[in-house]
Amino acid sequence: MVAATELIKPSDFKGGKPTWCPGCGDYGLQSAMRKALSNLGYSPEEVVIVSGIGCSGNFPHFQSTYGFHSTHGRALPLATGVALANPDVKVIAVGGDGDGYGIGVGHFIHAARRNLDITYAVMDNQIYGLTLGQASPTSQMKAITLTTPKGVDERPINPISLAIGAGASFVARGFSGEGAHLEKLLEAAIEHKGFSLVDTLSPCVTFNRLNTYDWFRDRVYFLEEEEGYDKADLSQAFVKSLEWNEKIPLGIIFEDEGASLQDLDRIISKGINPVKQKLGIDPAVTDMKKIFSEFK
Amino acid sequence: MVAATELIKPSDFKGGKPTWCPGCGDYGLQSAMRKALSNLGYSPEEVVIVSGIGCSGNFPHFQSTYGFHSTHGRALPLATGVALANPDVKVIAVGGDGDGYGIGVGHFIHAARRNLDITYAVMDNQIYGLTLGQASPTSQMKAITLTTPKGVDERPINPISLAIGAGASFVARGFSGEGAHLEKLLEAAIEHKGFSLVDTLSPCVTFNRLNTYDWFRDRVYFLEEEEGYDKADLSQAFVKSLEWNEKIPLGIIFEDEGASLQDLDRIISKGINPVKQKLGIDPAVTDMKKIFSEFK
Amino acid sequence: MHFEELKPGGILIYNKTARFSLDKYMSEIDAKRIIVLGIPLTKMAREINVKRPVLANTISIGALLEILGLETDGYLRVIEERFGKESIIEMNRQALIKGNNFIKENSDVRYNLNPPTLEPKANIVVNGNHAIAIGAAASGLKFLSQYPITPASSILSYLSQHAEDFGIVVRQVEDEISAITMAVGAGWAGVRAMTATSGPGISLMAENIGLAGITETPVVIVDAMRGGPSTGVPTKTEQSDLMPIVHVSHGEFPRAIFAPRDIEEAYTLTFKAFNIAEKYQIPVFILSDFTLSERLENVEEFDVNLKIDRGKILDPEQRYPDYHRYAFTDDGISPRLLAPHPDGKHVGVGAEHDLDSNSLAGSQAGLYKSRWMKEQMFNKRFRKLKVLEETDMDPPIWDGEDDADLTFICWGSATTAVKATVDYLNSVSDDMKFNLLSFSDMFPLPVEKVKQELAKIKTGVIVEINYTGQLEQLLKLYVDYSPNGHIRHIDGEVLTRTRLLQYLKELELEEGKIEYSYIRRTKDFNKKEVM
Amino acid sequence: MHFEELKPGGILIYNKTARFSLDKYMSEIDAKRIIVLGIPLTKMAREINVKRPVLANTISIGALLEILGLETDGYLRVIEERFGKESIIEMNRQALIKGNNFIKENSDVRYNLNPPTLEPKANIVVNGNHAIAIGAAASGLKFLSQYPITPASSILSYLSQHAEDFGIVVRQVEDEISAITMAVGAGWAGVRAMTATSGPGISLMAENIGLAGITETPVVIVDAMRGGPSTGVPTKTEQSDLMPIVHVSHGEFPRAIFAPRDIEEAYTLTFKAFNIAEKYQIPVFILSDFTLSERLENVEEFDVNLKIDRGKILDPEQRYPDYHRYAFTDDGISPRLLAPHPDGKHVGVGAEHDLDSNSLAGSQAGLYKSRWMKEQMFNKRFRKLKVLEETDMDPPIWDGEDDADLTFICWGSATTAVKATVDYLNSVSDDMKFNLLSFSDMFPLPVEKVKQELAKIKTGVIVEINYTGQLEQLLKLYVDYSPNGHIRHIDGEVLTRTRLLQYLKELELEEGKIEYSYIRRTKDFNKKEVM
Ligand SMILES: Cc1ncc(C[n+]2csc(CCOP(=O)(O)OP(=O)(O)O)c2C)c(N)n1
Ligand SMILES: Cc1ncc(C[n+]2csc(CCOP(=O)(O)OP(=O)(O)O)c2C)c(N)n1
Ligand code: SF4
Ligand code: SF4
Ligand SMILES: [Mg+2]
Ligand SMILES: [Mg+2]
Repeated sequence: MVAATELIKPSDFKGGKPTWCPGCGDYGLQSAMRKALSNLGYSPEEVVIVSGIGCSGNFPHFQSTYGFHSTHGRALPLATGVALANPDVKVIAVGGDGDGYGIGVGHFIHAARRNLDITYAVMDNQIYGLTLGQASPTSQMKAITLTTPKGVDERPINPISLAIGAGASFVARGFSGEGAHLEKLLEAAIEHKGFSLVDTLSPCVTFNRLNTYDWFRDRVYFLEEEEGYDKADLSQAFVKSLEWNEKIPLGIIFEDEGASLQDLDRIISKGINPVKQKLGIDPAVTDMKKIFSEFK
Repeated sequence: MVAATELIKPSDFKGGKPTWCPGCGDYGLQSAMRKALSNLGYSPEEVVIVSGIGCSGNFPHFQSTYGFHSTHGRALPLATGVALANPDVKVIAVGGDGDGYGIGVGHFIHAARRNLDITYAVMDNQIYGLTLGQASPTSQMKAITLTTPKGVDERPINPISLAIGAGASFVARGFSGEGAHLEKLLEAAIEHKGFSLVDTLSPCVTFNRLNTYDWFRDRVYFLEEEEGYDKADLSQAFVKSLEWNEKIPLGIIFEDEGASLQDLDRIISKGINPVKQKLGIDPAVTDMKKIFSEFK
Repeated sequence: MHFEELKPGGILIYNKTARFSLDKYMSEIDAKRIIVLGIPLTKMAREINVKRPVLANTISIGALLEILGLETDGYLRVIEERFGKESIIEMNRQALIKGNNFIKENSDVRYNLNPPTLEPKANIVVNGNHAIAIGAAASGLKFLSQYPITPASSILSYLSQHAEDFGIVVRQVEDEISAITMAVGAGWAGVRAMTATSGPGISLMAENIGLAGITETPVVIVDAMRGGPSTGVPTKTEQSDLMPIVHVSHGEFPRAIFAPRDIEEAYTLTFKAFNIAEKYQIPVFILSDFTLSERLENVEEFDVNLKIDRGKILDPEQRYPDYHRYAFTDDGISPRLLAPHPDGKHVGVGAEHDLDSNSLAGSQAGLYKSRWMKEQMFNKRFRKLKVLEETDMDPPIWDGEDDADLTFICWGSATTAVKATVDYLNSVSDDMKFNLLSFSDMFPLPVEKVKQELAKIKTGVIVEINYTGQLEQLLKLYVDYSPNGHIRHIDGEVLTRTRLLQYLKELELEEGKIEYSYIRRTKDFNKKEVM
Repeated sequence: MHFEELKPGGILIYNKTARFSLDKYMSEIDAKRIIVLGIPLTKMAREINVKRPVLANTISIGALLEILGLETDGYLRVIEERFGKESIIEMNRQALIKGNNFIKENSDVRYNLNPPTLEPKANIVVNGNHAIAIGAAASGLKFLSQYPITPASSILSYLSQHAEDFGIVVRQVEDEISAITMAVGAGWAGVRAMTATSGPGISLMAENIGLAGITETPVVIVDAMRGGPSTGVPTKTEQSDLMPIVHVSHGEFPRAIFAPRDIEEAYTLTFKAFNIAEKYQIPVFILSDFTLSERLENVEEFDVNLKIDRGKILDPEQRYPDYHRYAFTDDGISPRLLAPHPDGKHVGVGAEHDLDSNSLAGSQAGLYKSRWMKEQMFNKRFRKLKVLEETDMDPPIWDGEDDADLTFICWGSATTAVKATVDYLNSVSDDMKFNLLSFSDMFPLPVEKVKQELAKIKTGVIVEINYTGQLEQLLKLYVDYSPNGHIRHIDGEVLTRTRLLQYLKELELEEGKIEYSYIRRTKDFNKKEVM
C-alpha cells in the first residue's frame, strides 16, 4: 500500500472504456469495487482482478489494476494460483452466474472449503448475457429465455444457500442498485480473512426482462437493519438464505472467523512469499543429504 | 418388472466377484442395494448402475444388472443421459467421495437442482481408496493421509449440508455397518420421484485408519427414532446436517415432493420414450411445412 | 451522419475524398463493429467524365452489387432501358463496372445474397447451424445435450424452440463435460445423440470423447470452429481444430471427421455423420466454422427422406444366448443389443475390456490373456476404421476446368471462396486453366481415392484458414502429398475471392515462380486503399 | 504353496512338470496379479545329466539372474570356487546358461536390478517420479498443483511429504482443470509452477493448456503415460500421448515436449523443461510413462547445480515507461515484468490481444488493426517455436555400432529395451551390425539436425509402445522420413529385449526381407512355452 500522502482515488482504478450496455448492473459493481479498494488504500498495481468469461468476465479490462481474464468457469482456480504464488498481491475474483455457479460451480465449492483469502464477487444477472440470453443456473423456474421457450424446468441455484452448505466463511449479497451498501460489503469481504462471496444482483437490462432493477427494488432490504440478526449463527444464516421471492435480504448473511488457508498452508503460513524466493537448492533450506539418504 | 411368480432374489443381482479388500464398507452398500432392488421387484436387466472411477467405481461389475463404469467424476452426467434416453430403465448412480464430491461435485450440484429421477449412492470413505490413500474432500481437518503428512488443511465437504444447500429433493445418510437400515433408505431413495442422495458411510479398512467402523458405531443414531423430526422441514434438515463429530444422524434427513424432471421435460413428461421412437421425420409429429416456412 | 440508423455489424460505404475524414466517428464505428469502406466515388466519376460527378451514384451501385454477390447484368439492362442515349448508357456502364471492379480488387467484404429464384416457395434462407439442426432432427436425433458457445449456440436455441416439433429431448446443461458425457450415456442407451460446441468445448470434452471411443458408443459432435487458440476471437473464423480433433483425447481410438463445404452439405453430412456413428459405433465430428454456421444463405428445402442406416442393432424380440457386446468380427463391428434385454446385459467401461465388457484393469491387468485381449481390442477397433475408410469416406471433389495448370486444394467452408476465385481466374485468363479439389470427408482419409485425385494435379496450392497448415499435415501424413505452395489465412475474416487473389499474388511457388496471367492483369491491385 | 508370502505383483517360478498344475490357484494368482513362469526344471536338468535332477537349482538361478538383469559371470566364479571338480563345474555352468537362455527365449519379465557398484554412498534407488520431483525442486519449483492419478501420483505424495524441505507450495486440488489453471495462475504470477498427471488428466487440462499458450505463460506439465484410451489399463504402459499432446487444445500455439529415456534424464530434462518454459514462455511437457515413473533404479545422486535460465525477466527495481507485455521482438519473446510493478500492469487474457494485452475480441474484433494484430501475434508466437527448435532442441542420440546394417529408432523409456536388444544382437552376430537412434527432445523436432542423423541410417526400424506409430507420424510430418519397418508394442507390458527379439523375428521389412543372423541362431525360440 502507498503512503497516505498519495491518496488513491476511485478514479485511479479506471482502465479501458467499458463495453457493457448502458444501464447494465455490472457498472454498479465496478464503481463500488473502485471505491472499496480506494477506501482500503490499495493502489492499482497491488491488486489482481481475475475473471472468467461473460459480460462480467470483461470486468478486469475496465480497471487499471493487474488482471487475468481467464477461461469460462476458471476464475477461481486461476485466482488461487496467483494468490498462492504471490501472497503480497490482493487477489479478487469476479464472474457471472453462469461462469461461477454453472460451469465453474465445482471450483466454487472447493474454493469455499479451501478458505483461501480471496474475494469472489459474482455479477448475478440470472441469464447468460454475453451469449445473448440463454438460461443460467440462477434463472428462476418457468423463466422464458432463448433456450427455454416454455420456461426453465430445473430448480435454480440459490448461491447463498449453496455457499453456506459448502462451508464458506463469508457469504454476502449485494445489489448493484445499492452502490453505497455494496461498497461496504466489498470492503468487509476484502478485509475478511478467508474466502468471501459477494453475490451481486446485477440486472442484465438487455436479456433479462424479469429480474429488473424494479423487481429487485420492490424486494430488497438491508439485513443490517434487522434487529437480532446474528451473522455468526450458521443455522439462522441458512434460514435467511432461503428468503427470495417476497423479500430479499442484502448484507453479510454469514461470517465466521476460522483460519484461512494462508494461515494453514505449510509454506505461506511461515511468511514465505514463493515468488520472492531464489531459485535452485538453497542449502540453508534444503538438506540434500537428508533427501538423498531416504533413497539409500 | 417381472411377474410375481418368478420372484427376484437379492442373489440374482450377483455379478463378477468383488475385488474389494475384505471388510471394505462397499460390500455393505452392495448387499443393501441388492436387497432393496429385489424388495422393489426389479429384475437385473431393468436396472442400469452407473459409476465413476474409484474402488467404489467398480461396483457395477459386481452386479448382474446393466451398468456403465464411466470416467472419474462423470457418473451423474452419464446416468442422466441414460435415464433421459430410456425412461423405462431404472438408473442408479454410484460413486466415491472423491468421485462425487471432489472432481464431480459440479455435476452433483446440477443433478440435485435438475431433480431428474435417479438415485445416487455415494460410498463415502473419506479417502481416495483406489489411488492408495490420498486425502479426499470429505477427509476431516487434520487427518494424516499420503498427501497430507501434517494433516488436512482444507475444510471438509459435508455432503448432507451441501446437497441441502443445492436444493436436492431427497437427502439421506446411511452406514454400511447398518445393512437393514441402509436397505430401507435405498428403497425410499429409489421410490422417491426426483434426485435422491444416499451418502453411505463406507469405511476403507485399508487406508482410512481414523473413520473406522468403530468410530462410526460410537456416533451413529437413527433419525427415525428421534421424536418430532420432520424431514419435510428444510431449515430443521440443515441444522441436522451439521451434526457430525459427537453424534451422526442416519436416515432421511430431507425430502420434498416437488415435480421431478421427468414430470417437467417437454418430451418425457408426455410419456414418450426416446429410444422407442422410430427414426426420421414422422409427418404425424413433425410438420416440415411449418418448419421450413419459418425460413421463408 | 446518421449512425443511429446503422445496424451493428453493418457496412458503411462513403465517398472518400481528401477533405473528409471519419476519424471522429471511429469510436462509434468500433463500438458498433461497423465495416467501413471508403470509395473515391467522385474521383472515379471524374475519371470517366470530368463533368459528371453524378456518375458516382452508378459507381456506388456497381460496388454494392459486387458486395451483395449479385450479377451486374440485370442492372445493365435497367440502364439501357432507362437512358436512351448511347453515350450516357456507355458512361453508366463504365461507371457500374468501375464500381464493381473497385470492390473486386480492394475489399473482401461480401454478403452472399443469392438472387431470388423463380420458385421462391421451395427455397429457404438458413444458416449452417439450422442445416445441421434440421439434418440431425431429420436423421433421427432424439437427444441433444449442449452448453451455449459462439458460434454453436443457435443449434441449441433452435432445437430448444422446436423440441416438441421434432420429439427431441433437448437439454442445456452445466458444461461441456456434462454435454458430451450425457450424449455418450444416451448413445449407449440407444438413441441418436448429439452435442455441439466450439473449440473450447471440444477441449473440455476430450476425456469423454475417449470414453465413447473405447466403449464404441455412437455420438455426433459438432465443432463450429472459431478464432483460436483459447478464447481467441469468438466471433471470427478459423479452420484450426482439424488436427486437434484428429488427435483429441489421450491414447488412440477411431473417430471420423466431416467438414461441410456449404449449407446443403451441412445438412447432408449431418445425416451421414449419424449413419457413420451408428454403423461404426464411433464418435463422429462435424466441423463447421463461424463462416458456415452463422452465414445465412438461400438454399432449396432439404430432402428429409435421406437414407438412415443404424448399423448392426439386434432385434429386441429375439434371444441371443451367445451374445458378446464386443464380439470379434471381420469388420470389427460388434452388434448392439440395447438395454433392457436379458441377453445384452453388460457394463460399459472406459477401461480396456474383453468380449463381454469385463474390465482388464485392476486384478486382470498383466495376465497373459489380458495382454492378448488388449492387443486384439486395438486391432478390432482399428479394423473398423479401415473398413470405414474404404467403404464410406468420399474422395475430394473437383470444380473448375479439367486438366488445369493450377489446382487449389481446400476443405470445408473455405471452398466457397476458392470456387469463386477459380471461376474468376478462369474467366479472366485465356492462357491458363484453374480448378480446385475440395475435401469434406476429412478423417479417415480414403487413402487410395485421394492419391488418385492428387496425382492429377500439375501445380497444387493448399488454401486453408489456419496457421500451421492442418490439411497439409493430414495429406503429408496419410497420402504423402506435399503441395507446391500454400495459402494460410489467419486474420479471422471470412476468406473471400478478393483476399485470395491478394494472397496468390504474394505467393512464391516452390518449384520456380510461375507468373499467372491474372497477376499481369491486376498489377495495380493494392490493398492499401481499403480502410 | 505359500501364497500368502507372495507379494502382490510378485513373480512365481515353478518347476513345470506333467503332473503338476496351477489351475486351482489361478483365482488367487489373478487377484494378486502374480506373474507365473513355469520352467521344466527337472526335465532340463535331466537333459544335462539324467542322474542329476539337483542341477535344477542351478538352472533356476540362471533363470533368476536373467530376470533380474544380472550378469552370469559372478555366479560362474562362485561355482568355480565352490566345486573343485571340473565335470561338476561344467555341468553347473551348462545348467546356469540353460536356465539363463530359457528366460531369454521364453519370457519378457524383467526387473532391472543394476548390480551394486563400488561406491554405494553416491548412489540412490529412485523411480522416474522421484527424479522428476527432485529435478523440479532443484530447478526452482515453487508451486505444485496436482490431482492424484496412476502413475503420476507419487510426484504429488513425494513433494507433499517434502514441501517444507524444498519450500514448495504443494496443493492437492479438486480436479485436473483446477490443477492446470492454478499452475497457469502461479506461472503468470512469476513462480516456477508445475502439474503432473496421466492421459485422462491431460485431456481434462486441454482447454487451459491453450490458455497458457495464448497468454505465453510458462508452465511445466508432466504426463506419466499409461495404457489408454480413456481409463484404459492404468497400471500398464503405453507411449500413446505424443501426438495427442502435439495437438492438445483447440487452435494453434507453440509448446515443447520432452521424453526422458531413463531416470537420469528424467532429472536433467525436468531442469531443461523449466528453463525452456520460462525462456520461451510456453507450456512444456515431460512425457514419462508407467515404466519410467514407477521403475526403481540405482542411479548416482543427482547434480543439483545445473544451470537455471529464467529467460527475459526484467529487473523489478527499474522503471519501464515503454513496457508492453507482448512487445514484438526478433525472437518473438517479450520480456516479463512481474506483478506488482507500476509499469507492468496488464490483464492476461485468453482472447487474442495486442501488445498491451488488450483483448481483440468483442468490439475490437474485425477492425482492420485487429486483423493485422491477430496475424502478427501468430507470427510472434510461432517465431518463438522456430528459435526454440534451432537453439535448444537436441538431436536424437546414437548407441551401438557405427555404420550399422540395422538401426532401431525409438524414443523415451523404450530406449532401455532397445539398447539391451542392440547390445545383445551385436554380441551374438558376427555378420551384421546394429545400433539405435533415440529421441528425447520430441517437439519441436530440430529438423535439420534430425535429418542429418536419419540420413545415416541404412535400414531403419521404428520401435514404439503404441498402436498408430506416433513417432513415425512425427518424423513423417516434420522431417519426411519413413522407416523400413516398425514394431509397435501394445499389450501393456514393459517392453523387454526378449519381447523385442520376438517382434523382430516376425517383422517383414518393407524393402525386401532381410534375414538376420540372430534369427538363424534362435530358430527354436517359441513364446508359447510361457504361461
Ligand atoms: C468452455 C466455454 N464454454 C462456453 C463458452 C461460451 N460462453 C461465454 S460467456 C458464457 C455465459 C456467460 O454467462 P454468465 O457467466 O452469466 O455471464 P454474463 O455474460 O451474464 O455476465 C458462455 C456460455 C465459453 N467461452 N467457453
Ligand atoms: C480424470 C482422472 N483423474 C484421476 C484419476 C485417478 N483416480 C482414480 S480413482 C481416484 C479417486 C478415488 O477416490 P474415491 O472417489 O473416493 O473412490 P474410492 O476409491 O475411495 O472408492 C482417482 C483420483 C482418474 N481415473 N481419472
Ligand atoms: S448483455 Fe446484459 S449483462 Fe451483458 S452488458 Fe448488456 S446488460 Fe450487461
Ligand atoms: S482400498 Fe479401501 S475402499 Fe478400496 S477396496 Fe480396499 S477397503 Fe475398500
Ligand atoms: Mg449472467
Ligand atoms: Mg473414497
